Amino acid sequence: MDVILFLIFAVVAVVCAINVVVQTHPISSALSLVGVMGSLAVLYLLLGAEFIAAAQVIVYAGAIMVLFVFVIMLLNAGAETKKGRSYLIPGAPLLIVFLGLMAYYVQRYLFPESAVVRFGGFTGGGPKDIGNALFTTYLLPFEVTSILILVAIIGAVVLARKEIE
Amino acid sequence: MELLDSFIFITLIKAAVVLAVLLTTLAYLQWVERKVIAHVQVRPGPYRVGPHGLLQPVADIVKLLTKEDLLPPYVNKPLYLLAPFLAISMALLSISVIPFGPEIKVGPVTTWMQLTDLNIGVLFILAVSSMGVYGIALAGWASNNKYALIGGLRSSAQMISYELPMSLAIAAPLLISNTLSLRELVMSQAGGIFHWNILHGPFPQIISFIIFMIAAFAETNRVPFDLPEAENELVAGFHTEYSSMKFASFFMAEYANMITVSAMATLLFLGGWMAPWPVAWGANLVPTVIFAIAGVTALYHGANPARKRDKLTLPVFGIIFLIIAGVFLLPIVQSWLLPLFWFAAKTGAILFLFMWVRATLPRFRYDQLMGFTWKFLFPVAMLNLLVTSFLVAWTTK
Amino acid sequence: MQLWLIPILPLAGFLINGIFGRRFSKSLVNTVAIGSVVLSFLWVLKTIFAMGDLNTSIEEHYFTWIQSGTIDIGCDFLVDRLTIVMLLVVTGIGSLIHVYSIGYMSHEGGYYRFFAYMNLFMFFMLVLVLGANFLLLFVGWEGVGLCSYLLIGFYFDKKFATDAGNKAFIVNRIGDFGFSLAMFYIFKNFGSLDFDKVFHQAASAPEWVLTTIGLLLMVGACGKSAQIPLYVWLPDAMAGPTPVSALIHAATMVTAGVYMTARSWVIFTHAPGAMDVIAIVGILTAFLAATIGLAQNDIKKVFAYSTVSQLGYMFVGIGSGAFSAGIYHLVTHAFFKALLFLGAGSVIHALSGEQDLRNMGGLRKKIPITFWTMVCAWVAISGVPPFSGFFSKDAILLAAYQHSPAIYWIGVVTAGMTAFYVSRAMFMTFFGSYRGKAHPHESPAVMWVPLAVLAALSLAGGWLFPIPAFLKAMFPAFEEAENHMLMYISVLAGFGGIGLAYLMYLRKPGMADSLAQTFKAPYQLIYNKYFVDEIYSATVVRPLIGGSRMVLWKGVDAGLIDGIVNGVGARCRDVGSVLRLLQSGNIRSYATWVLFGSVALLVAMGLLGGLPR
Amino acid sequence: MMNAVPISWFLTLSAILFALGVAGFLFRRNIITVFMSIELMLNAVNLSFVTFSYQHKEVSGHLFTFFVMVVAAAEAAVGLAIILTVFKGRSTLNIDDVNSMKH
Repeated sequence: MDVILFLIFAVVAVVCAINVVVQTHPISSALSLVGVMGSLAVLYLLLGAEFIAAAQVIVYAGAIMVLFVFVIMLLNAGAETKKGRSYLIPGAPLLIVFLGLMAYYVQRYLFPESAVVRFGGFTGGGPKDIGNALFTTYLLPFEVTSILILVAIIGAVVLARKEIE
Repeated sequence: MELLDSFIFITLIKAAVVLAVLLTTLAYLQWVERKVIAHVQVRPGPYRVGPHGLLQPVADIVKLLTKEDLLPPYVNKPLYLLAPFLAISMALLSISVIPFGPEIKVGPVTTWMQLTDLNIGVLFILAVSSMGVYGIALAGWASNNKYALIGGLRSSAQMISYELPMSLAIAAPLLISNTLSLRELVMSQAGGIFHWNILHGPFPQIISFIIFMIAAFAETNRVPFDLPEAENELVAGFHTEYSSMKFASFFMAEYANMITVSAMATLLFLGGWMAPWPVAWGANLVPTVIFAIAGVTALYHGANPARKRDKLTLPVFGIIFLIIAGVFLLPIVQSWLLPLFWFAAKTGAILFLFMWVRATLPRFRYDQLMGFTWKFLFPVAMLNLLVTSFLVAWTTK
Repeated sequence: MQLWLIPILPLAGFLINGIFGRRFSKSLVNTVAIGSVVLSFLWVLKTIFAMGDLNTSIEEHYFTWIQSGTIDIGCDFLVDRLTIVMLLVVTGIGSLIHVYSIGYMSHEGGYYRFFAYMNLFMFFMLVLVLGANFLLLFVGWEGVGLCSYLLIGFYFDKKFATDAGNKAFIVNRIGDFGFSLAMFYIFKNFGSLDFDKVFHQAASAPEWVLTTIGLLLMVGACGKSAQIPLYVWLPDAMAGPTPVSALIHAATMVTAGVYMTARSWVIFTHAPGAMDVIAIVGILTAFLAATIGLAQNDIKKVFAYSTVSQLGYMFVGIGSGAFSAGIYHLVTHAFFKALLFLGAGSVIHALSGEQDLRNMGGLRKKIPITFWTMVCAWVAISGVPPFSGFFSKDAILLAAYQHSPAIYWIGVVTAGMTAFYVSRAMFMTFFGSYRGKAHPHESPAVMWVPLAVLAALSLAGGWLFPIPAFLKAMFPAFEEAENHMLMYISVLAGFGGIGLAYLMYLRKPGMADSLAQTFKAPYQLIYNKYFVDEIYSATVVRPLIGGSRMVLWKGVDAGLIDGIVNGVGARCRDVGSVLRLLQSGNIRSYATWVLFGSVALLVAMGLLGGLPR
Repeated sequence: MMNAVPISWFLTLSAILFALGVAGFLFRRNIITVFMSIELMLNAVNLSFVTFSYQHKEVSGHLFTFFVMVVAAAEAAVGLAIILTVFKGRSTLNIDDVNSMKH
């Protein structure tokens, strides 16, 4: 059951991710990315990360990607034009080597087959656990992050104001 | 027996029941709304199809299904088709975690009147409702029509903006109940009206409830926040280019969302299926009394010779109501019918509020709408959350 | 005891006036500034009464200021009899001068600024006096230096005022350098800077250590208290407003060096060599400054050199081992010199800014209150018995005689000269006929009331405040030999000076000029202050500037350092012109390089065995 | 058929998603798509974090993921504002045309 779930959503995620890369229109890419994020949310649930799964959907899919879609609509961006040099020649081989090495190392060295994931094998990812860790061990990063967000809001407002002038 | 006990089988049954009831409700909600608005405006409303227009929804569905399904040539086809599907599925998805009543025994099976209980149920609903934006935004964009696009943009901006005060308003009662599971949320409000979160100490969540309701109106694109479909500016907004069943999907999505937020308000603030006062004070008799009064009233009006058109229907209705009043007295069904009655009554009251507001209030201007949430609603919700958390921290040692 | 209130009140005054003063009315500024200082004075009185018999000292610890390794310095205040004397002088005379300033500064710009600085000065001076360790004393020491700089340069639109401020600041740095070294050395040897700990161990320390510390402290004291060779800043410091001259450059700040050496008496009594140096420096300063004072024509300059000379006296007292006599003279000097300065200020105020003695004269009738108060100061500084200056000067000279008769005799001559130049200034100001153009007018009551109070103190302060008896328990016993002969000689010297001045400036007005013609060379020498400024300029300042310009700037900086920096820059540019080709501004090419780098890292990880087996 | 998923599968999936994100970054020319590729890479890394968290039965990985999300939200706000400004100034979304600070 776990394996089936994993396979379904892994395949969905990979297909959507490939779609992100190959689609020429940004809005198709954006929707594919939402698909990736949705499948990842399910995989998070499988890994016992309930809160992160919900946050993934709310924050990533529900807020960040909506913002992307919004901007794409606002700019009425069309399909991209093919001009400038292509980086397929140096990029693709490097990428394949990169992926191959990563996969090889992961399989061969870091995590042998014996380490497995079962649904329910880890239950420490509920909102209570996250909250406890967030407001004790990670209090300082949390506060710093809120300042970062404040700065980002101000930055976005400033950037957006400029164009009104 | 083994089949009945299996988790999947029971869930399937429950899903089927809930879906059937929900879809019927959706169809009839439309009829109810037309009736309510008509009566507010002192006219009879749908009256021709069936007694008191009761078959009107059926006629509507038939009409929509048989209409030509127009596919404009200039649209972005995949997204154009995806949008209504997204809208309706996201709207229906949230129902799955809403509890309608307590644990009941139906024959040999003991089960909750809820499809499934997540311990992050509230977050789930927030997540799903935030995904609902896509349906509208994509519909607006894929239509390749300026009215639709503006409607879609307005809608997404509005929904993102109102999600913030809404989330903050939801967070406050959660602090009091100290859980994210909708089932436990209701359980924590047992014991009468003063244990409901709207009146519960240490800080009654009345402000929170009002903010939630205002945000809910905006989230569902209802009057007075229905700018995405303001017909005098934008024709029909994001669904200008949609017809037939796809148009109906958006319509159903809107009503399904209304039901969801009303149910959420009931669960979060109004104690879900809990009765407002103890059984000892006659809580179990309330539905009987209400239906009895309704039945008697119907009979009385039916006997009035001036109402010629209703001389058959009203007495029939009266008798049906009286029978229902009697059913509520049966001890076998009371255990599940009473919670269901309270849940439906509270949700229905809020739905009535939606319709009432639609019949009476004018529409906001767009900048007022945005200014209202960012400059007023959001700070107030923030303040309310702060006060609540301080008081909760104060009172819990 | 709440000792912290004493300095905090003026600090609060400074903050209030400094921040909001611009918007305040003058009367509000006055209320804040004077109120804070007077409250501080009252709190000092309250503290003294609360202390009872004053035989035990009080130390209050507020917080640990610096804690690093073995250094542990607290913010501690200490009150004993010595501190009480200083506190009374500082807050008492400070209050009077603040009141006086209302009148004197009433027509000046930057009114609030003046009072803010004065309050800040009071704060630092009180910290200096109250501090229970050398570092806290040093904080006050530097703070009063800062305020002195700010107030000398108060008229910052006049170049000579800012120059004088700079001069005071820079010359003081030399002294502070010595003081800092002394502190380092004290810490190195005693492991602490707290007075009680240091002095507790000092008695058993080797003599050469104490001598070194004593001499370094002496350098610090020389800077702050304007002793040879660092006295040159004080006469120039008269560029500031006259109340500043009275408060900072006569009564309080310049005596900080005396206070500091008296405070460190344990170190000095065990270092006779350092004591001798102090005595010699003191008497030389007293004598040389007095000679310069003979020929000055600026009324404030006369008193400035007089201050230097009197400070020299105090050091003679310290150096002779008569610490209480030095402090005694510090107190009486604070009375009469503050009075002289304030009186001079009153004269200057009356003449609308005229400071040259040659343009005064005959003011006795026109400004009688000023005249009579200044007469009190005159008799006090001249050592006329039984006024305050007589007692303290006599105590010092007696001690000096026991130490070394030579010092005594120079001191007597100096006393005569002191009487002479003060009399000269008095005669040229108040007697004879008026030679100026301005229309003199008497000062308002806010100015002459403080003058009157100070006059009373100058007259009676000597026997009203028997400082040596008061401080007897503080310092080692000093045998005051009763020697009436010596007393008569010094009194005689004083009267001689007055008489000579009377003869030269009132009886035969031409005599001074003819004498100056006759002894042209010595006259020019003292008129030009022994050319000390010029000598310093030629021997220290110019070589320093020249060296900096030629060696450090042209040679080291422009040649060596710029050469290296420019060379590095040029090479970087060469390398950069090659590497520039990589920076296309194209994000995707950067990304490709990053990817290349990560692949390289992964490969290296596999090859070099960074992976677990 | 086994009933549990090897952890290495999750990590391999993460690597694949990351590589696809890199590919998007390298091969696409639209600024918005490039930006979305970055988000894809961040998501891939998040998956790794959550997986590690499972492996060690420790909540820290979730926290890192949470912070990544928050920072990504901030980044999206500022980044999209920059994209808007760039587009207003140069009327192009092609990343190769945006190769100088001045315009």
